[in-house]
Amino acid sequence: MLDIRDLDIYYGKVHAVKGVNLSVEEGELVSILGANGAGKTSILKAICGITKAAGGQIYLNSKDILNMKPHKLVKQGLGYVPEGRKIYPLLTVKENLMAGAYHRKDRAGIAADLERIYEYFPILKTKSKVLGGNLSGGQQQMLAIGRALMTKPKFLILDEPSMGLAPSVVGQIFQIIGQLRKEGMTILLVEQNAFHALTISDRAYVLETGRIALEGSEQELKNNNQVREIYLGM
Amino acid sequence: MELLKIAKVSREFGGLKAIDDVSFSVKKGAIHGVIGPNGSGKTTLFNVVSGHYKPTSGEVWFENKPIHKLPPYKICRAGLARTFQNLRLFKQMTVLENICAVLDESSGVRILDYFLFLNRVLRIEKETVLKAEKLLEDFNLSEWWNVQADSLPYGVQKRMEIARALATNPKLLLLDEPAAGLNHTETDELSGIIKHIRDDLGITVVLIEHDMKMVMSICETITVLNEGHLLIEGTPEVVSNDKQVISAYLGGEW
Amino acid sequence: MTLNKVAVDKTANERMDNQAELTFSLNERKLTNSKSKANYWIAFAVGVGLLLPFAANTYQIHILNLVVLYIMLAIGLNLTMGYCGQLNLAHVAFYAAGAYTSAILTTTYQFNFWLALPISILVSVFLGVLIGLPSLRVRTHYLAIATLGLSIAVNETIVNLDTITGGPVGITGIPKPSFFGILLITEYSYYYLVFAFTLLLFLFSRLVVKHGIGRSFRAVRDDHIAAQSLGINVAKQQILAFAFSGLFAGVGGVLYAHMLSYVSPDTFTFNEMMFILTIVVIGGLGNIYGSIAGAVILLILREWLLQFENWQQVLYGAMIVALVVFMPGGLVSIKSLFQRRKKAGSS
Amino acid sequence: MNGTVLIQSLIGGLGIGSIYALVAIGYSLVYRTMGLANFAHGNILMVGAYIGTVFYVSMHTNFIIAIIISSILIGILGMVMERILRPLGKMDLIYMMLGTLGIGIVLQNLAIIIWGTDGIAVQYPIKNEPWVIGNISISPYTLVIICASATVVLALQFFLHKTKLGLAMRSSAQEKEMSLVLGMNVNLMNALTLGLGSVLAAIAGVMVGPVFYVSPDMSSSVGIIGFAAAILGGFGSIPGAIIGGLTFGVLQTMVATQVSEWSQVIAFVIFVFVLIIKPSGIVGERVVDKI
Repeated sequence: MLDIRDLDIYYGKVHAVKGVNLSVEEGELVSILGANGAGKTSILKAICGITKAAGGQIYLNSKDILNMKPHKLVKQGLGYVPEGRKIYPLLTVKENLMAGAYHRKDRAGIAADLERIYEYFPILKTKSKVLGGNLSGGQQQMLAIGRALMTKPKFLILDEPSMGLAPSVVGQIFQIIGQLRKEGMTILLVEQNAFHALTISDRAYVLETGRIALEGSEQELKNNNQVREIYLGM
Repeated sequence: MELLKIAKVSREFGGLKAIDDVSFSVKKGAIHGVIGPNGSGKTTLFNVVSGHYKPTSGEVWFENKPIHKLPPYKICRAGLARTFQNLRLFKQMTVLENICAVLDESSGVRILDYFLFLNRVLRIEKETVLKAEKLLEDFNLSEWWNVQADSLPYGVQKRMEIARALATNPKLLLLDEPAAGLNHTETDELSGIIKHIRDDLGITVVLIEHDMKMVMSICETITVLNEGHLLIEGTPEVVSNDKQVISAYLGGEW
Repeated sequence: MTLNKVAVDKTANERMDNQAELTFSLNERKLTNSKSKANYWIAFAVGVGLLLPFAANTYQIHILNLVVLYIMLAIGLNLTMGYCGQLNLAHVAFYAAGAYTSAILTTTYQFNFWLALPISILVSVFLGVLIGLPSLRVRTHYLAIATLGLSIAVNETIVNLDTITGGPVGITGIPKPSFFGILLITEYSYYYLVFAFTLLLFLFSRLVVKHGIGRSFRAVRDDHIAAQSLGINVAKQQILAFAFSGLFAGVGGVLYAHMLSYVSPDTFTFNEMMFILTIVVIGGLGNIYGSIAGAVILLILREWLLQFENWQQVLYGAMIVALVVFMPGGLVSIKSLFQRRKKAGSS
Repeated sequence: MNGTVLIQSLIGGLGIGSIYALVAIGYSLVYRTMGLANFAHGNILMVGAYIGTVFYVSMHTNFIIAIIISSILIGILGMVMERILRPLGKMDLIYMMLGTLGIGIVLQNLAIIIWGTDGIAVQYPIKNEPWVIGNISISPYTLVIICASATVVLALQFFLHKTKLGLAMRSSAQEKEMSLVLGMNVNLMNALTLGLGSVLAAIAGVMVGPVFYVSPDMSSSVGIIGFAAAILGGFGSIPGAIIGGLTFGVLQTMVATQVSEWSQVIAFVIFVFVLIIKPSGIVGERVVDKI
């Protein structure tokens, strides 16, 4: 479904991503792991068109999306939950969700999806008229995921959904991600919290200073000492 | 001996109590951890202690003097320095300038010296730079001395923020999530730095941290906050085995 | 981590000290090198500045006087705005305070110029501190409009106090100062007076920005919350920045009044404020050399545009837009501009 | 000040105040979206007033049609301005200030070249014989201004809160990158906002024409007070802009009936004192520095 070839990204003089190859099959949950500054977020931003890549190709459903304007990508079925959540602080919860449906025209479908998201996250329904900025961190993360789902994505990208959340909330968020995967969503997940991410992933890539250092299935990576030492801290 | 004493401190934001009647104290020479789930009021507590927020009620005592009515810069001059959760560097200044800007406060140059073009300005400048150099050396930052703060690697920025706080010559250092965003090697280095600050420089350290492994390994006492209340206080063993803490902090599934 | 090493024993500590000394002396060498180079350039510029009047006709010497005066005004504004980050739109009010105080003292009260000068400076510095007070409570746009509003209020006050200030007509017949018996009556001789004051204030600002005060200013500008928590008295620095604005503008105002022998409220308008601001921004915020370049270029530009008559102001506005859009870092960023272009071309 | 004068200046103040409110909303809208204090806003208002006046006075168009034509042209002007200033979007606010200022200078002097500096007197579009109730006389046109401004504000609020485009404009104002990823053309939204803010200025400019002269001086007088009103209420807030505008109008009119030549000075000094007491404006949320 997603196919990245020889991706190169520069920030000024810094070569942040160096010739990365990466693919995600339909229905898979793939994680990108790695320490801070390894280039994980850069890859996601390049997929979403926010960061311009210096070289390489990105195909989504065999369509070259590398030079597509970001505001046109959403129609390709790309849902994005950014690092730090980036919810709209001055819009209500409902307005935040409706903003996700901006590009859609099917009123009935939008209403149905809204209900579905309220089922996933009942707290969002009870707080539907509260300003996004007044939610707690965990609730904001749920809102960010809900907003991405409102775009009716075929392919969902999550950037550090556990960042800055208490462990109990992290568990809840990962449970929901796992559930989405079971319902057939294709997901690309970026995480520092390697243990949690690996538990729900089919496959994972481990990034080290802009290069892919390791790649494999959940089991392979969990049993690989190298990952353990550097990333799992066990 | 109690260095810092927090007595029945509360702070409200528009009716919402971010911290509610919290009391505890920090012993001189301790490494003291403050933990708790997100939104439990840890950073607010730090902001009250460092004077950025005034407490709605309650008092903060430092070296047996009340400090909760002082402006932040006076609290700092009393010997209490801090770092921030989201780095707050002087972004457009070099590493050396960041440190010097802090050292200037105690350097003794008067405004009049500038008006009279006194050589004193240049002499003290030399002393200041020398002091800054030593501090940079101690924190392994010398190679970065002439780099603008916002173009430093993240780990170096964090280290520099700690060095800068130490330039105020504090008795107590408050660290707000020093390990956030660091990888494991960097976190281990950080633990070493914190121990160095306490053991060799004799500075008491209070830190807020999410990285439980680090907190448990370096702190002697830990205060747990939950929803603005103080939940429990004790040694890492006591805290990590407390049922209340486990259910409130770690969630049921752990 | 080196610091674990440091902690171990005394000899290690001593070694570190030696190392620190070493690095320092290295840095010191770098600094002194660039310092002496800069000193040569300044000496050269002063030499050129002293000789320029000999090559200027009566029209050019007038422009030259203005250039040097605006350099002083721009550096003063740059200290508050570029270094300390305070959006000060009242600089022109301090300018007016200096000019009017000296004008009133030397005409109505027959004061000697050299006596009126320090009093006028004190008045404008005092006004600077007064108008700077809101900066302790309000920031950014709020501070901009607060200082702008007070600046308008000062101008209207001058217009309304017509018994003292001459109202909208202004004050004429302001005497020329004399210097050790030499009456500085021509613009040629007056040039050296303006030049001397500008040079003095430039050297002062150079001392300030390179050392403690400058660093404290920039710390306040970059992050006032961090600055506070690190023991910097932010309020004091901000008021000091406004006092500097008052000082530079006050001296400028006095020199302006005696240069033209005439002051009126029309000089100290919003447009004038924006002209000085343009010099500072186009030259480069937080760079005193930029302010010098900005004053030279903008005054020459303004004179050159006169030939386009009605279209002069239109072109002037368009050029400001173009300069800000294409060269946002100011003139001092020209070097990095080329670098950026190259990068944009390569990617 | 006796009761009659009080009520009369109150109504007069609300009239001019609702003009200030429209101008202030324009400032606030643009600020919230682009983080931009638009120093050309006053000049835009002046050009809008001239365009409306040209159609109304010289070409004898209906007053409302004149407002609509002026709004459309000025709306386009606003969108063009966004395109010119776009590169400054990520810069420090001083650069944007200077950029807008430059555009303001261009507009100002183009207007002087085209229409001269004299100013044009504009007839009232309705019969403006004062209504006398007891001792109080009220100009009907003042009431027209108040009602028309209120209608414009209600329409604006409906647009921003009840339409999809309004939601997109508000979203883009808060999180640009995210809005892009959600399919919103953020640049277009910025352009629309600047256009919309300019339309409000044009409406205010044409409406105020019969009360003042239409002249190049309008820019600074109405422009700066509109900006101050936006700040007074709380920059970026629409209710704040309305409160700020009305307050400034009433304050100015009341002071002017007492000591006319000092009205500006007193208004600005009071304004600064309000800011010192409440640094983020009247309805602006108290800024608790996020640490």
